[in-house]
Amino acid sequence: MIGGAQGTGVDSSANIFARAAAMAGLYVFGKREYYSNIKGEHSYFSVVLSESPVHSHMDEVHLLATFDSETVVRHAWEVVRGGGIIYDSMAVGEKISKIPTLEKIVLERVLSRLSREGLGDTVGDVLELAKRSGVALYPIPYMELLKKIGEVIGEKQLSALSRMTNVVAVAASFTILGLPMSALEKAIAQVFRAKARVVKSNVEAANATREYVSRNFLDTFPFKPTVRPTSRQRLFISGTSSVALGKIVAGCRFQTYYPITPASDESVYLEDHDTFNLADHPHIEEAKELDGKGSIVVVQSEDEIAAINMASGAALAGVRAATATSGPGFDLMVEGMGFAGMNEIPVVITLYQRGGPSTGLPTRHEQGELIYSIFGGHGEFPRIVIASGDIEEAFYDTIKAFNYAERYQVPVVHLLDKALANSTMTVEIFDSNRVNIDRGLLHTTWDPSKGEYKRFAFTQDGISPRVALGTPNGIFWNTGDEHDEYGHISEDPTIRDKMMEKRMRKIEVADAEIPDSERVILHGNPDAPNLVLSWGSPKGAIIDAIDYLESQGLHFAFAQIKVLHPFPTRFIQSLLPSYKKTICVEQNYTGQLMTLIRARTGHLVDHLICKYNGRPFSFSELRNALEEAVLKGTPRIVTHAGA
Amino acid sequence: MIGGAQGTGVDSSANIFARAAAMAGLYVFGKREYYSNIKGEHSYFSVVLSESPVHSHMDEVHLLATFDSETVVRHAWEVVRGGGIIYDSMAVGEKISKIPTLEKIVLERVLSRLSREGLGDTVGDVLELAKRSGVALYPIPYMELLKKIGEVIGEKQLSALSRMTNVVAVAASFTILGLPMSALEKAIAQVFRAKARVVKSNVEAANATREYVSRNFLDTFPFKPTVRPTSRQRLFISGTSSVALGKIVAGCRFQTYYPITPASDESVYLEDHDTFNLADHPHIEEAKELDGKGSIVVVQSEDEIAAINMASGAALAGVRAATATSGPGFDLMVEGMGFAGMNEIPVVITLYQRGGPSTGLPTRHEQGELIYSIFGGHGEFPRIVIASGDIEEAFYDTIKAFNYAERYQVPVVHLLDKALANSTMTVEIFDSNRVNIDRGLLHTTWDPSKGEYKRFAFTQDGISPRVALGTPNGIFWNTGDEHDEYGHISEDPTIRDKMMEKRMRKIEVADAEIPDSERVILHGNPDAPNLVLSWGSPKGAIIDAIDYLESQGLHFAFAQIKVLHPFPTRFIQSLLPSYKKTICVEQNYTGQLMTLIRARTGHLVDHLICKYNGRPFSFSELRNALEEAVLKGTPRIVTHAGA
Amino acid sequence: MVSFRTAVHNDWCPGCGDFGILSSIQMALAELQIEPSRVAIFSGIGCSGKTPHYINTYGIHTLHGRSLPFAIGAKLANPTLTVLAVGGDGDGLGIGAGHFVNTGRRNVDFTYIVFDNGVYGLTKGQASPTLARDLKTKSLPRPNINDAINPIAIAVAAGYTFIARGYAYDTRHLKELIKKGIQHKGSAFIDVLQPCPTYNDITTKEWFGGEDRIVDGKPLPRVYKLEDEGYDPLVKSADPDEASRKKLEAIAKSFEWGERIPIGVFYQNPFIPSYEERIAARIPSYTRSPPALQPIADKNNRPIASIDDIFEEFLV
Amino acid sequence: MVSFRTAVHNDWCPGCGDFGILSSIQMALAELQIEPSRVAIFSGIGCSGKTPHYINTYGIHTLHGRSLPFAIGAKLANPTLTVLAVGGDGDGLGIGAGHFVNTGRRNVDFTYIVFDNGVYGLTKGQASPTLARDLKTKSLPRPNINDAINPIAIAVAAGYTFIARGYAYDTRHLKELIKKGIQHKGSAFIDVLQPCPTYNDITTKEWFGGEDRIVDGKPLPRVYKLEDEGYDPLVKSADPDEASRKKLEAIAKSFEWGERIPIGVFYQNPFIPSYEERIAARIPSYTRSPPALQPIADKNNRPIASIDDIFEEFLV
Ligand SMILES: Cc1ncc(C[n+]2csc(CCOP(=O)(O)OP(=O)(O)O)c2C)c(N)n1
Ligand SMILES: Cc1ncc(C[n+]2csc(CCOP(=O)(O)OP(=O)(O)O)c2C)c(N)n1
Ligand code: SF4
Ligand code: SF4
Ligand SMILES: [Mg+2]
Ligand SMILES: [Mg+2]
Repeated sequence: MIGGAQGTGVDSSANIFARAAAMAGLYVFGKREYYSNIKGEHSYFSVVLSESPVHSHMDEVHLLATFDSETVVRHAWEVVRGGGIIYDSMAVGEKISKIPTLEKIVLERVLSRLSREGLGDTVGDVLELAKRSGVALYPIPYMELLKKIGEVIGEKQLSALSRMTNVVAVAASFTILGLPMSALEKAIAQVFRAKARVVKSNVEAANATREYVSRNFLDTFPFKPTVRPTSRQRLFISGTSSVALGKIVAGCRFQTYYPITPASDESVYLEDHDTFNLADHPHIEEAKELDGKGSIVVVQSEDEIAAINMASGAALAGVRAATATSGPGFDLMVEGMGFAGMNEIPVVITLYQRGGPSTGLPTRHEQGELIYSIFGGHGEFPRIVIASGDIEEAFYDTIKAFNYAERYQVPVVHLLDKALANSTMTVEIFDSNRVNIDRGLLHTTWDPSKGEYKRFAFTQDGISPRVALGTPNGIFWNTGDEHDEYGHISEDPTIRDKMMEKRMRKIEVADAEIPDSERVILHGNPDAPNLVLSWGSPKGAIIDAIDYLESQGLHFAFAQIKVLHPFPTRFIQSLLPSYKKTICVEQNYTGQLMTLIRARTGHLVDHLICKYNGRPFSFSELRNALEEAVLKGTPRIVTHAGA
Repeated sequence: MIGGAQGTGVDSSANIFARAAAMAGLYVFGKREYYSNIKGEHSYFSVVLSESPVHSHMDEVHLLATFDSETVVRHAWEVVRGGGIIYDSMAVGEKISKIPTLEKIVLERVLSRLSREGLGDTVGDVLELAKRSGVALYPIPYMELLKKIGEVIGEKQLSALSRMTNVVAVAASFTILGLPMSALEKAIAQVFRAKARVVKSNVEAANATREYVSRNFLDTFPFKPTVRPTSRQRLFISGTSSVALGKIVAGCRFQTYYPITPASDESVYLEDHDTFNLADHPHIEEAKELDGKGSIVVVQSEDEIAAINMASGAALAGVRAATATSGPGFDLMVEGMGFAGMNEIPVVITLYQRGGPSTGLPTRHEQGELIYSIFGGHGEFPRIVIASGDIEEAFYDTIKAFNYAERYQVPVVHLLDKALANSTMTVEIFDSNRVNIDRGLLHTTWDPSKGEYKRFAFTQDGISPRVALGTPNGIFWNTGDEHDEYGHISEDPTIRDKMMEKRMRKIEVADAEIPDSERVILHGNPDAPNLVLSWGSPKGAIIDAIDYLESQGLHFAFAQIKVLHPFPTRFIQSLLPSYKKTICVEQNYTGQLMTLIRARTGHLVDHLICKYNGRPFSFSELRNALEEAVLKGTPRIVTHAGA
Repeated sequence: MVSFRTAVHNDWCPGCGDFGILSSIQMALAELQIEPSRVAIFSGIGCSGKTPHYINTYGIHTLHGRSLPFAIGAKLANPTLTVLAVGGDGDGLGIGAGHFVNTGRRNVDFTYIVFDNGVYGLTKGQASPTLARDLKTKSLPRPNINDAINPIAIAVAAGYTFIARGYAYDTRHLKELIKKGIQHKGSAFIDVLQPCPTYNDITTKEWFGGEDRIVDGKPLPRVYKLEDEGYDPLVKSADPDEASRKKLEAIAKSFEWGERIPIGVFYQNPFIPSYEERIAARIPSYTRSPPALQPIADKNNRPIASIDDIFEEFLV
Repeated sequence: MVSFRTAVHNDWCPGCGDFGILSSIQMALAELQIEPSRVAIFSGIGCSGKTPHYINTYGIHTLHGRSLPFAIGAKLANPTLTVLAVGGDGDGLGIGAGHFVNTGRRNVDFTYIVFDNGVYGLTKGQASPTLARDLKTKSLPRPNINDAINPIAIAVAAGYTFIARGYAYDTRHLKELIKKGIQHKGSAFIDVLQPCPTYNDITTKEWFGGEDRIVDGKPLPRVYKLEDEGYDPLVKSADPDEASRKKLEAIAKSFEWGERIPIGVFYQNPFIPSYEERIAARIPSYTRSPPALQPIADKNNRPIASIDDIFEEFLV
């Protein structure tokens, strides 16, 4: 774990560290916690390194790298026996009460604990306590060391030097963990691409640190990962970038957004990559004409109402269009989503859930919009709601979202969340050959000899041929009012019935067409007596936990529901009776999936493991909670881990 | 039934007719249908008269009063054998295809039916067909008759005379129905209050018409109601006015709105009655100070976002505040509702449901927002959702809405719908003595010796003492972010857990405190084998239908669910097993109450009777549908009545 | 000439000013000889919102107050279309005011026509944002409590580059304004004085026409044409000071109301790059290959975007 | 003097202009000797939105873009309160622009202070509606694609009756503006130039202070005070023509930017009745007995409103 004040480089040092570990051949999972603040509040990264694939973070900290006193005070308690803490040796005398960003409640907790142990009220006392419980201390005189490095690289300005504190902490960690410095150098080179000077001085700093650490501390750290170099490259990528890449591959060429945490990272990334290459297929004439360049227009709108409606306007013009937002923004989009539903406009809403209600915990995690995304918006209209379980899925699901949208001519809500958005993970390189583009009944021309064009022609399956604005002979109308086949307002009760049925039939068709295997992924031990049901980002921690519990003799199957609407009712209904105990795992207060399962199947899931303190499930707490559910039979387990 | 083009007085003639019938001692139910249009499109009123209380309209028309050809063409088909049609004798020659406002689909239907019967294509042919099926024709030469009347009252201007066509039609109906002209005169006097001249000429016109009708037609109409004069007065009132009066009595002193059909009638009514008397209780000092006058400030806002948030701002200042809207406006309010939930602001949202989705059928009926009003808004926060079944309930429920809001410090959604809003009905005079005002923990002063004021103080039941902005020693903060007891932002996970639990506990407390008798009303035959479950305005048609079916040997109990959230789970769960067949009746496509019952109890209701063509359930179709459900066992019955 | 009529029954009230605006739009499109399928008209909700159904082009009758975002989305996705937005004063300047203001910042090449009747027509005549304070139309129970906003001045402050006012009953003049608006490269805003005979008995056709002031036996109209008085709305250089001067003149003119009401072009600045041009400065291929016209899959329905080089930054 | 400080930890970035605005508000309230519990401050979401937590008055930190409706609701419910609204430029002029414009129509007696930093601070520095086109702050990957709107001119066109601009680092001047705004009977709008050292490296403290233009060894500030140049913002009669002239002067001044940037009061019109006065004209008891101060129940919790006479119209 790496922590420090926001704006002091916690992010970039964690990034270098994790990337370097991945380059060394390890699997890496990184989780980021930060305040709704720009500078000064505490932020931290927890990075899990493993020889085998890893999908979640854990509560136990093995090595804590700190730059500031606050991080020591907040996190020293989480370090396990045998673990270590890297810290600034100059700061041990600081009084804890002088840390301005420490909430009163945290301060009181810490001081009372120290006094219970007969200790004082400084940072050093916290470290002392850690030491007493078997934690190794690695004091580093950051400033002194940096000054020495400055002499080597010819840099005297303190501000420039202190910007390298990060690298010192990372290099110290690398040394203690026994990881190869070559990987660290490679990571530094990648992160500071195009800034050769910065690369050079950071590498120098890293080497000096290694030397210092090797010289001053015994090499006894017990939790060293085994590095098995591999030639296969992977991606180390965050959720927002993964979705952004998915959009480019999916052919999304128009994205709107209004800034909001944690969604806007995706849009800003797309803005930054708004032109890209087209594959050099010899048979794509068009690609050549475009000099092999594709592009996406990203528009920052004045609010989320404009964002959804601009995207719909663009979709009417025939482009694959999307918008990305979080809870408060989604509230403002539901009216527009209803219009898209009514007018059968394929538009994708990428919804990054975060702590609610209201402004809530803007930079923290929650899965609070499951039922809302299915039932939000007045009246009844078809839509599809899908949720991704991890960063890799997020890429492929993004493409599916557009395919569903165009095939069924409906708005699609793609549910993600803060944990997934801001985590980083090593994943297999995305394979565009695994995906296809399904544009449904989109016609690029309309032959009038086939008859007059009717945008909302009544058809067997409710899906009507679609053309883009500007198509010759294709003139149509849209209206939020009920309408006839041309799209003109109609209040006739018979037309109303037929149109309503036409629209709703599309969801029945989707329900019939989308295979169960695409809607529910079964993980774990299929013959287990216990079934975990979940959706979205808890997937990683569940997989890691049941994997671990399997080795402890507790067996779980795990149904990850990916298409939440239309709900895979028949499949889940047939699945549930085969298990002795069923357990919903989700990050909200009311158990929304549990409610949805009951609404759709009538079945009351036996146990709910839930969490709503804004921090994602860790491997550790799910391990414990699942055990408790099965062994003690606790019906509702609320977990509380995370700082 | 009375019909004609919008803007030609259909409304006022129906109003006079219904009122006059009520004044004659009959129970009256009136239902209004109109297009989303200002002038020219077809609109009609169906009025049911009865010697005993009546709660719904029926499909069968006994007497059709028309001013224009369109009404004849659209509605002649609905008149039963023995019934009658009043029409303009000058219009019989008109070609049906010349009626500009008749939709193509309707025109085709009519023409093909006429040609099947070997008839021509004029209005006269429609009448001929009616006559063939035993309908009496009452041709009236409107213009001629009016001119004669003009001579009597000394009015020559045709435009002024033609404004009296309404009264002629009403008087003709009254004569045919054998109702006392004295009641009609009284009704005319009430409706045209303050315009003595208008009253006089309308009364003259009525009398001349009666004479003409008596002279020209045989008195053989078989469906004459028996009039039993009563001294007990009742109210003849619409849903929107009933809610408006409820707000005045409830002490709502601040209402915001943005124009929208059918909600704004309520706000415009309140604007028009923004000062009112205070009761002359000797012990109300304050009332005297105010010269016995109370007032409500009604603000027309720039949009619905402003409407909800202004209302919340006002509620923070300590006043009972509300806003009224319909589907599209509610979409724009969900973010604000979440803020109210998060900050425990008591605010009432009066939601008039109408045909959706999107702009939908703005002037037509639907119950499309049940699940949405419970789950709308991102994240999870407490709220209460109630629904009124008829115009009388709407008054009392409005007061309850404010009591719930202040007692539990939550937003309350009061669900109504277009059918209820625009219907008129005879009801018992509202009795303010039956209601009380519960302001919950609202403190008008704060004694600092009781300790520092904390707006969100943790308490056993989650409800904290509340003060209004401006209270000495009561300073507090609000934020949409998660917060501590003072209302300051907090991201601490422990505080988060406690605050979330505090808020959600309030709903558990409401669930425990609000008695089942207030949440579910049982009607019908309690020992019946069949149970109807419904919510909102279908109540009337259900009561009339099961009443009728009871006499036919089919027995039904009927559970009307009034508090939809917190759902009366225990009660419904205990109720359901006692019945052989359970039937949900509601006006939407998906069966939202059915889904909700399943989500809450796991129970799958056996039958769904639903309707989504924009017209409310009639007594007639529910009678048939309930019979079909029970006798044939049809699981899903969609009904289609209404023009 | 191509006809832009449809067979849809028009249900506006007799005498409504909307008819004049409708036919002006139809005439403008016809005279510009734009192929109907190359045009898309977006509207909001209100009596005015029904306009697209009566015009034989792509017609998107959107949500209340939201015509601008839809129109902008479509135009940016396919800038080869001719895009118009139409809607009521309540729609555009009440609930839609946020979009109205922020649209000025972009200068997307489209034309926005506001049907300015002082009331919320379709919801039965409540006061709209352009109704002056203390006026009591026949639809209001009390005199209007809000001040009117000044749409022309707001448009100037927001950054529209073509700003005009038309009069619904002078269709020939209005048609010309609409043609100019369409031909202008950038966001054109046309405020149209539109009598609503059903609810607004104050700013009526008769009032605009001056039928209450008979001079020499003839009414003295309140409405007059800016161009008839030599008013020059055109900015002629890229000098921002010139633009500022012209803006002030436009705003000064916008304050005239009551006895004399100017119509015509108030302000036009051809020197502000359109949003499309600004995008093209970022994305060189935009003009040739805008979003809606880009291929995204090959014949086997495989995606054709290649992200291999983007992977570079993520490879470990 | 009463202190308006709270013990809440302030987490704005070091050097942020917000600190100056915060202390100006605190000083203004203290100097006006308003009792803290008689004040309610509403804010939107953004760095600026956190302001109320740092002030010891009723503090309502509302939703993004919605401070105005909340503030207006509270003020109209209890007009005896002193009501302020504060928030960012994105908050007030981006997502909140519709409320901003329509609030001008009402002239509710309250004061609205916009923290104008050219960026969306709390979401990491995207361009806000007041950032000029083509500027590239350090937080933007590309130069800003939108034109800036002119908040002063929009406020004039929308109908605000007190319009001023302050500078976050001239707290003494800003404090006076805020006092004047609070004392003005009607809607006061104060646009405050607020450097954001973290994301906006263009309109910085140094730039406003003219540190790039040294004259006689001293920086030549860009910011200057209108009052120092004899500018008179005050409308002195109820004559609408006078108001129009003053409005034009204010707008003309608002066009000054770059080398010379005026701060101070641009426009003030005391002759427009406040919304509270307009309500009182409809409801005579409003002033004595506004909504929040009316009794609604007797001691037995029975409603005290009597609707018997309203029943008249419904009795049958
Ligand atoms: C979100 C939302 N709120 C309210 C309405 C109801 N509504 C329909 S038309 C209308 C007003 C129309 O007034 P205006 O925009 O001036 O158009 P006009 O009818 O005068 O042409 C309103 C408020 C709606 N459709 N959607
Ligand atoms: C509806 C909604 N959309 C988006 C956001 C995310 N958001 C939080 S702060 C902010 C921008 C703040 O910028 P500004 O108003 O200029 O304030 P500053 O931080 O610059 O003071 C945004 C967009 C939100 N909270 N709510
Ligand atoms: S209500 Fe007014 S604006 Fe609407 S159609 Fe009638 S006249 Fe025209
Ligand atoms: S990001 Fe800018 S506006 Fe926000 S606190 Fe930091 S300096 Fe101030
Ligand atoms: Mg209008
Ligand atoms: Mg800002």
